[in-house]
Amino acid sequence: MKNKTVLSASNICKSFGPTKALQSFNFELEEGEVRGLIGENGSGKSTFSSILSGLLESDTGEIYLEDKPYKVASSREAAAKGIAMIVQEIGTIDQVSVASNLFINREQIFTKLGCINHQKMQIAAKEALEKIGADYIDPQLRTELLNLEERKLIEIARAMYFNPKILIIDETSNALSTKGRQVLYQSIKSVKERGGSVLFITHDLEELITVCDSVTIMRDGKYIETLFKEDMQIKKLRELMVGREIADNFYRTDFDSSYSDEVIFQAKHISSVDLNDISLALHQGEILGIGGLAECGMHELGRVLFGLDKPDSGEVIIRNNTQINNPRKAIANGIGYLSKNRDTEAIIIKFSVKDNICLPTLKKMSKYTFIPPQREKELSSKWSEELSIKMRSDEQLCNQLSGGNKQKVVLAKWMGNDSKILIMDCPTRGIDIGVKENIYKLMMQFKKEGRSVIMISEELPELIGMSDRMIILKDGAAVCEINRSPSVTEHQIIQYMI
Amino acid sequence: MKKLISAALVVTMLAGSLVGCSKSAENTGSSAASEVAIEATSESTDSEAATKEATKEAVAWKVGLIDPGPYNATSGPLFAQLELTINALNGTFTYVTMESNSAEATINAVKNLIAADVDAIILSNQALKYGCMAEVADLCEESEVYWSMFWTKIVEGEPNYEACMNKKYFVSTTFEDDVESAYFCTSTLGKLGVKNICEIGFPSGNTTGDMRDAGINKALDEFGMKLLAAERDETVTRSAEGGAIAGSRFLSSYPEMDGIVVAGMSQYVLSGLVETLKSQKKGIDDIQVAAIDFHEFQKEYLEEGYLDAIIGGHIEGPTYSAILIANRINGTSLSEEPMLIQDNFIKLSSKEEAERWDEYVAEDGYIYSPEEIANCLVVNNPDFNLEVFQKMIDDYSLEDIVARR
Amino acid sequence: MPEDNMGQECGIAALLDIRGGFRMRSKQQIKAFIAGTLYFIMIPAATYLIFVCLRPASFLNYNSIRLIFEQSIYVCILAWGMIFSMKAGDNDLSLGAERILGCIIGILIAKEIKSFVGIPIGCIGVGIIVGGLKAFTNSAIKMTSIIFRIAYTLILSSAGAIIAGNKSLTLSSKYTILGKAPWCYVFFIVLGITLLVVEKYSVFSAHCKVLSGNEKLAKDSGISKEKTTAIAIMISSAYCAISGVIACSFGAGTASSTGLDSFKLVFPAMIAVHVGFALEKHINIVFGVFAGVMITNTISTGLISLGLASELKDTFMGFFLICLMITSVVTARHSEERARREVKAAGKKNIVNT
Amino acid sequence: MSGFLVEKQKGEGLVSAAQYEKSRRLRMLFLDIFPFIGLIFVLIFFGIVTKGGIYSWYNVKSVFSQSFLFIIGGLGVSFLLAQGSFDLSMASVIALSAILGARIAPFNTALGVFVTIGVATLIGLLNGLIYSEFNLNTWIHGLAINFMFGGLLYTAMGKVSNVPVVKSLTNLNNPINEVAILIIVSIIVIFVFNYTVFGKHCKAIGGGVKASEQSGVNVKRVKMIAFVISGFIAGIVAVLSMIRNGAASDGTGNMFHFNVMVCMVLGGVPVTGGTAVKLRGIFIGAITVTIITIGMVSWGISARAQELVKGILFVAILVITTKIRNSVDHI
Repeated sequence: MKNKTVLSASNICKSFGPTKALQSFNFELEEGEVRGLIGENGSGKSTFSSILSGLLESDTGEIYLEDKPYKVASSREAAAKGIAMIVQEIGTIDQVSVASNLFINREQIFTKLGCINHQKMQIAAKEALEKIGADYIDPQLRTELLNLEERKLIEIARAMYFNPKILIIDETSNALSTKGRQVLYQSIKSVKERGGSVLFITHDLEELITVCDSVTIMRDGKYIETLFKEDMQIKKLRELMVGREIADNFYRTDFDSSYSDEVIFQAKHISSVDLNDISLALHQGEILGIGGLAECGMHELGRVLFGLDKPDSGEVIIRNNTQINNPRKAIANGIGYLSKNRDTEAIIIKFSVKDNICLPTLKKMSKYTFIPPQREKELSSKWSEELSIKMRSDEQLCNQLSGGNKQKVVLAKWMGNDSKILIMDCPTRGIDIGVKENIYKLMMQFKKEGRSVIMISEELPELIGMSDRMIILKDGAAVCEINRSPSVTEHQIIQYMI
Repeated sequence: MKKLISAALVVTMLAGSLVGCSKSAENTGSSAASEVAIEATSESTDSEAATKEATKEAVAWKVGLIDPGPYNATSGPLFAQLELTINALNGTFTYVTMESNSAEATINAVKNLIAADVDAIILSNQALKYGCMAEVADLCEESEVYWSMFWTKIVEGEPNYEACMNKKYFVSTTFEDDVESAYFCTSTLGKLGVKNICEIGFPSGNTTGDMRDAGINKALDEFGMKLLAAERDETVTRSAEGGAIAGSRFLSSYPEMDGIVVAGMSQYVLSGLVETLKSQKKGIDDIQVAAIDFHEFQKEYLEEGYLDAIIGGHIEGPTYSAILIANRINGTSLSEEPMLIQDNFIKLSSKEEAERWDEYVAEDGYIYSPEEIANCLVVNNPDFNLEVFQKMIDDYSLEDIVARR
Repeated sequence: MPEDNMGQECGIAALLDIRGGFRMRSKQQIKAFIAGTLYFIMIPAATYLIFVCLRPASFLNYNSIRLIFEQSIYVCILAWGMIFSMKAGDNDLSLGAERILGCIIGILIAKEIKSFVGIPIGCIGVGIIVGGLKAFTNSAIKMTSIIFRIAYTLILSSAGAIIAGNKSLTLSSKYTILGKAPWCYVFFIVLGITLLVVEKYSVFSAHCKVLSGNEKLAKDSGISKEKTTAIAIMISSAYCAISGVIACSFGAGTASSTGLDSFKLVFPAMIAVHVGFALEKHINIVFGVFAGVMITNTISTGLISLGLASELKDTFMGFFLICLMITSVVTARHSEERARREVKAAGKKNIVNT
Repeated sequence: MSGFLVEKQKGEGLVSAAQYEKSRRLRMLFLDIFPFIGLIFVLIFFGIVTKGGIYSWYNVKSVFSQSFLFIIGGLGVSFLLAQGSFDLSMASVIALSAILGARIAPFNTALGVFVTIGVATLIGLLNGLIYSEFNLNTWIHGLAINFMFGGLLYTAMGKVSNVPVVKSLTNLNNPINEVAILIIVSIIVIFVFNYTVFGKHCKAIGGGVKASEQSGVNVKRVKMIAFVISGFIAGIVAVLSMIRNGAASDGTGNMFHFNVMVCMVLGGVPVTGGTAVKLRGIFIGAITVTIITIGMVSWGISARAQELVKGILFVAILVITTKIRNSVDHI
């Protein structure tokens, strides 16, 4: 028998710049169903859920909630319409009481003559907390006195209080211990019993299978498949998740993962908040790929390698036994770093192309602290031609360039400083196909010149396609190391990732 | 609703007051245009008419002044009289504001006045206070502008004295006997049997302030009184609020205090001080107050007994300077040497005296009538000379003012 | 408007609730409550004690306490007004100039209509107009840089000087009732309770807290920053106006200020608010701010009585403010770090568990 | 002229890309040249209303002598401006150092000068430490420091209302020296600001702290040095004003920080820092302000209206430039 559909979304599109997060994505959710939503990094899960809960706005496509067109601007509206979401990051405020946290921007419910009746609010809060079986939390407490898990529970309570028709849970569980998880599953059950539906997003497949009735797999922002209870097996899910097709393959074709044995850069037993005991060695002329889930700690690793963050223990050492503990040292030793937040960290958006390219090299090109303008000019023109950056003049401000050209500017700036080692964090994020290709070409050229690259990427095909050696991280620990060979497939790797 | 109404009210008031002051600004050609000033000039206009035919050959000239800020009982009548004087002497005047209380600002003000091609500048005691008298002197000398000061004593042997006295364009400075004034206040308290006094005064080091302190000390010794504390912070002593705060600080930290001397700036602090005394139910007979510089409400205060004596009314100085300058410009200068003029205070210790002051000066807005002033120009009145002038200065007193009306 | 007068009976409700709520509170909270009260009492008391020790003769009497308190009233009211806008991250330095302008107009009106009513009319009127103006420009320009506040200060103070023209800004005692004993207390208490109610019971202040706590969250849950800041600005202007009324009645007059001098008026208030923030953990900010004001005033009175130059209070205040700000910054950093580690710790825990 | 630009902004929605690019260019151009336009406009305007009264050799001199200190002060903070911050503590730093210097000078002139500059630099260092370590809100922190040292002035002065400066210093008071100093300081600052690593790094910080750190800028140190420089030059300003005023008092340098700020805004220097900070803005701004003041005096405008006019100009220019800048940046 088929229940009636609560929510139906048809060809939703959403794109950030050149990257298409969702492409004509279709989705249906039935009453009383607990639906899992899985996919690789950047497959559009979170984008979709954010659209549902009003944090984002879709470019095209319609959504129908119980056959009524559904469009919201804020999570408040969404909740009013019966869609509540529990997000990854912390959604509570320290300085106020638990009760006020539960009813952010819903205080109006309890107002009499424009005054909030705190008694009423606290009673309601108590109810809300009892509902999810977290009544041991005192609604009068200041939230900063609670630990993280309890705060998460508050958010769950907030979401549950208004008996949502649809509850969206976005990778919440990995911030919860067993106890918290029980609460979570409990509330999922209760929603289900009430005839509501749940959209459950997670990377933890076991959990997924135990919790969900059915699961929808996404890939490249497209709907792939929906599996139901019986045929939900981890293996199958993984197969469906991976195998994203690439428009036309412009990765390197050779499979000789040859590089000199000379180790020029290494990290020893790095442990920090997000990393535990990672060691790696980079050889001359090697492209070392580092992969994993978005929050597996690889980005943090990149920062540590470049000396931006200090690890709690362990050290980063470059060839001549100098320790890298701040970016300046790293740069002085010929390391370059492409941050994944390009616009805020990798380039100065209000600077001209020239200034950006010259910035790291200034010290070198100055003689007696004087910087001859023509030298700057030479450098910037040399490299902007080398990388064929599209621009009117090198005086043009970077905020007018396309994402790809910005990335080229970043590369130009490190090549201008002739870096021996490049740490690339998501080098092709938000970049159009054309530029992607040149960047890959550049990486190869780099390799040929006997320089080395550390490529941190959330995209498996890229990793497999480009790197000589891959290190896969999971929850901050290196789980495996794979050498380049034709036989390597995404399926193998995903095993380790999830 | 109430707010709406009040808002509307304020808007109208705002507009009204703006229009008001802009108007007055027009008809005196300056911002310094109090009700008093307006009267004064309206007076002066017809007086000019009266004096005009007499003064065919009186040269037209322009005086530069520094904006004294909002009206107060000391500077208000002074500038009212000064504006009237200048008009009566067939002159005009222009004001500048000082951006801040500093030597830099004073010098810039003078420069700007010179830039506005004035023939003469009459300064208050800024130059003395900020120690830039020499610079001002040089400025005026090189750009051939006559200048005078009031409330400013320069003593032989001081650098200021050398800086000014040998200058061709320095006309005069007028000053008061401040030791005497402070002595008068303090001794009055002493006579009333006060033992422990607090002082509100100038920051130490200020020439005027030092003289007044000398006067106070003189009286202290004489009557065996004790000075408990002094508030000299100009950020406090230059506002009514400050007066209140100073007063309450005295009261709170010196229960034994039974007298207060306001050695200057009463025009600002006195009202605040009296308010505090009132609210503390003190001041009538348990705390005596004597003050230097006149205040708007001195009459009431004297009457109610919060104030026991006040000395001030030294508003004639710049007028004398103006007369000297005018005569110089008309080529009939009374003395080629720069003049150091000591002018008189007016002492009020009873309500009646205060009433007469208000009646004859504060309300009419002048101490010398335009005719009298016009007669101080030698071109109008050939038998006006230094002696007459000196007598005029020495005679200045409340009685003298009353008598001349 | 949150600070409407029907706050009154809510105010009583508030007090009741403080007691009522107090009964059913957990041990932890009773402790917190006591700690808070101690903070509130001790901090000013300690400062006062210092001076008592230094000059017992002058400080050991009820009168001096009362005098210090009366001086504190209008500063405190100003500070109270600034709480919300400072929470929303806007240090409004132009309030001093605004207050002066209000006083000037108020005094002129009072002299016009020969009644003390003119003062509140003037002050509040100016407060509303200028406040509205600020709120408007704020939402128009979308940047609350202090440089704009400085610009306001300049304009307001010069406008004050122009309007004052050469008129006298001294008030005769007829018009100064509002600064006197019964009235200033009435203002103090009414405004205090109103603010307490607004702070504790209004939707607006709840939103304000969310904004100051986590702007993204506020945005996601549909709280409009513009609206909230606008209200905050209006409140600060209103309170500034009242403090103006009391100030110019208290001192029987005012003086027009040039340039940036008026910052001196705002500074103590600002410090008080920072003190309030520092104590917020333990006690309602309304009381915290009052404690702050008492401290600064005790000290400036004390300096006089010790025969020190009273300008030294500026030195002290500046130093005090910097220390407060630095400590707040440092603590913020620590708590951030702690949170980050907690997150991961929780994450690791569940690996173990699953 | 500003009016029509605002119009342009209103029209944004409709214009096509090409037009848009054009209007963007136009705005950039405007931002670059409006200070000049302003200056010329002011010159002409006051020339007309005063019937050529302001065109005199004397005024040329007094424009120079009045804007002189502001220009030097402005150059001093220019490195902070580039970082998008400002030094609001100048006023009392100048006063304090001047007073201390003037008190010591009688014993040994050189030492006096040294102390003046030394004290200022030290306070600059303190500022720098606070700014780089805790980066508080620069404005509030500046004000707080200003209060801190402002409070010490009376104590520092002891029992006098102004400390006269020894002859050996006041003798140096002539325009030639001032011109010389101005030229020297300008050349040095302009060089450092435009052609050295330090200068570029300052601008980089103005553009974005994270990005500059990842490009190898030692953010903390650069921030620190910038404040030290501003302190140092505040010291120089203190010496100069001692020389030209013949005395140091608590009033010395009063409102200085503010006047510098006005100059900076009228000179079109952006509050946000970055490469858009052009030193010429400081020069033009200072001159414009002075001309406005002088012009209005000789025009005989109500004295206090002058402040208001300045204030309104200040706000208007601030708002317009900020708006235009945002519209240019957000593309």
